[in-house]
Amino acid sequence: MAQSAEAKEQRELSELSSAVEALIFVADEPISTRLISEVLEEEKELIESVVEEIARSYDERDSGLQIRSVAGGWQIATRTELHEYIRKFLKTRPSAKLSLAALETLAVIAYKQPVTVPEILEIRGVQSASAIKTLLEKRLIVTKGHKETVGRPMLYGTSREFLLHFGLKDLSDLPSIEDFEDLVS
Amino acid sequence: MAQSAEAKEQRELSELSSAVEALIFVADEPISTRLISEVLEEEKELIESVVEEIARSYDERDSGLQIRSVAGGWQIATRTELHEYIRKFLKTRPSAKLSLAALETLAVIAYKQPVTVPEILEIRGVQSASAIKTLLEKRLIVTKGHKETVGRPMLYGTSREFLLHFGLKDLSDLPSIEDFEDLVS
Amino acid sequence: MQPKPEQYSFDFHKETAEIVAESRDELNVRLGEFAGPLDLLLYLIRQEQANIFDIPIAKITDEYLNYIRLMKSLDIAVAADFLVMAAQLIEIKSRMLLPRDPLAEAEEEIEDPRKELVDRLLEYEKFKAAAEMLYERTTIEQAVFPRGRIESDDGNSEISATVFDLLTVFEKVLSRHKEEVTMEIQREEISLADMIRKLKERLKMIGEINVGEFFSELDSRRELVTAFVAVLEIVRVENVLLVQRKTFGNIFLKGQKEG
Repeated sequence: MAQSAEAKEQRELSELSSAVEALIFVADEPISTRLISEVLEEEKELIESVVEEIARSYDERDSGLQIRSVAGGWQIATRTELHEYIRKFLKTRPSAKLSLAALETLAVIAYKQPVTVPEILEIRGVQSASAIKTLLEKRLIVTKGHKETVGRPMLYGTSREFLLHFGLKDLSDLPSIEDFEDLVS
Repeated sequence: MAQSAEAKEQRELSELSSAVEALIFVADEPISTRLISEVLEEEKELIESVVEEIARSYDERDSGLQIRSVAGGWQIATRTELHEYIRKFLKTRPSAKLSLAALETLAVIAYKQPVTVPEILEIRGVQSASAIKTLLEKRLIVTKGHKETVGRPMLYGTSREFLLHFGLKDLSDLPSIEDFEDLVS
Repeated sequence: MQPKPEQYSFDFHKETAEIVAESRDELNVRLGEFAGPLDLLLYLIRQEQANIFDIPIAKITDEYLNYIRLMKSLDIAVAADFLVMAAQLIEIKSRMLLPRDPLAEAEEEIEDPRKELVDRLLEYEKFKAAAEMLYERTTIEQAVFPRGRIESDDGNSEISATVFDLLTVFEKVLSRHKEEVTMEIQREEISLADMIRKLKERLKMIGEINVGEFFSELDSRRELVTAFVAVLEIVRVENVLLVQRKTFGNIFLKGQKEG
């Protein structure tokens, strides 16, 4: 009896694991632990450990795929070291990267958000208008309301797209800005 | 010596297997053995056996996914027995996403609220009935009583959900065109 | 005013800038790669192998000004921000040359005129390093691919919009609306006299006009009203008949033979 109950639990865990894997695969964007737990009606903690177990099994069996945590959710994606084969097949080239000005502006926004245009100017020492426009168009940044000072300037912050684009779990995944001090001088 | 050659072969086989799995994964359509063998520059027979090996490993580890042979090619898909979970997920998929028509209608409502259907028609120049229905269903807009004119048409405005979704504190947080004036130039 | 195009790829690992270049074009590109005056200053300081906490301000200022002159001689638009920095450098340089106040206490700490600039450079350099980190992350991210399309993706060609999208879409709708309105106004400028003239010219050319078809060529209500009045007027004043050959059939305007 006890054995069969255990067997049942075992079976259920493996079914749960299959369902979790299938949901991560089907979702067209990173899917959060919360959403998986809602759909499968299971505790978030359990889901979390199941996902981690699946991710580990991907690593162990030398899969071409990986389960990664990005933009607050889970995603199945190919492994970096296979990019040449995939590019060859998809016939794509790495897409145009952001300009230095845009990257600097984005770095300031990422670390200082919510931040206004004059504040960005203060740090970069140069107008950033066209960089901000590019970043808005690429949806890497979003407006975050107005700052309650003279002129009510627009506030900017990073978007979910930003996390996706740079493969970050969340904003706390960014290295601390103070860590870059060591590199200076 | 012999052992190291064998180890090398082993490594290569596992890399080949990863690459095959990754290619099947990124392909939009079922990918044929021939195409895989062309991209990876390997014999078709070898690719065939590698794919079969991968498919077997999916089955053995109770994965939520399977490798299927369909329409003359290989495809990764979820297991049929999980379709209920998947259907449930697809239904709850938080559709923050909007068609262009719905987005246009939402923009007009956001900036002109409270506003009636004829007024939206006047501005957009196209019927917006189905877009309004979608927006009501997604709870991005709500009715705001009747306008006291002929026919007492319904007035629409944005909802609390709308503010949450776009990360706005209140409606005064909505940017105006003046806010982006500096960016245009 | 922006001296650099926004969308070209940039290699952080390449030496950022070199004044010596083979051709004018090459020089142009390299000069344009400075993200701003602070970036240029950092580069010059590094070139001099100077300590950032003890910048040889006279030398750096001269080199900075040389750079600006070079950019101008090559017709590269020098952003105002570069000129602002030039003025600041000159100001610091002159303050450094001022003799110390002999009445001041020897021990009294006098703030170094360079301090503010150094603080800005240090702060800026952190973000420059952060930008480099972002750049490296993109390189890694571009090597990771999501799955291909599957069936359940179908019918999901929708946009996840931001507030910026909301505004730009609204602006687009408004300008489309404005265009329509102006077009309408232009068309509506046709007067009753013009409309009558138009009808008469066409009658002269083709003998008879299908009134229904003529009306359907018109777009606005006001134009329709004008045309309707014009038809009535032409029948009343001119030698023209309205003809309907059968009940509910087409109505024609028909010119009559003189006399």
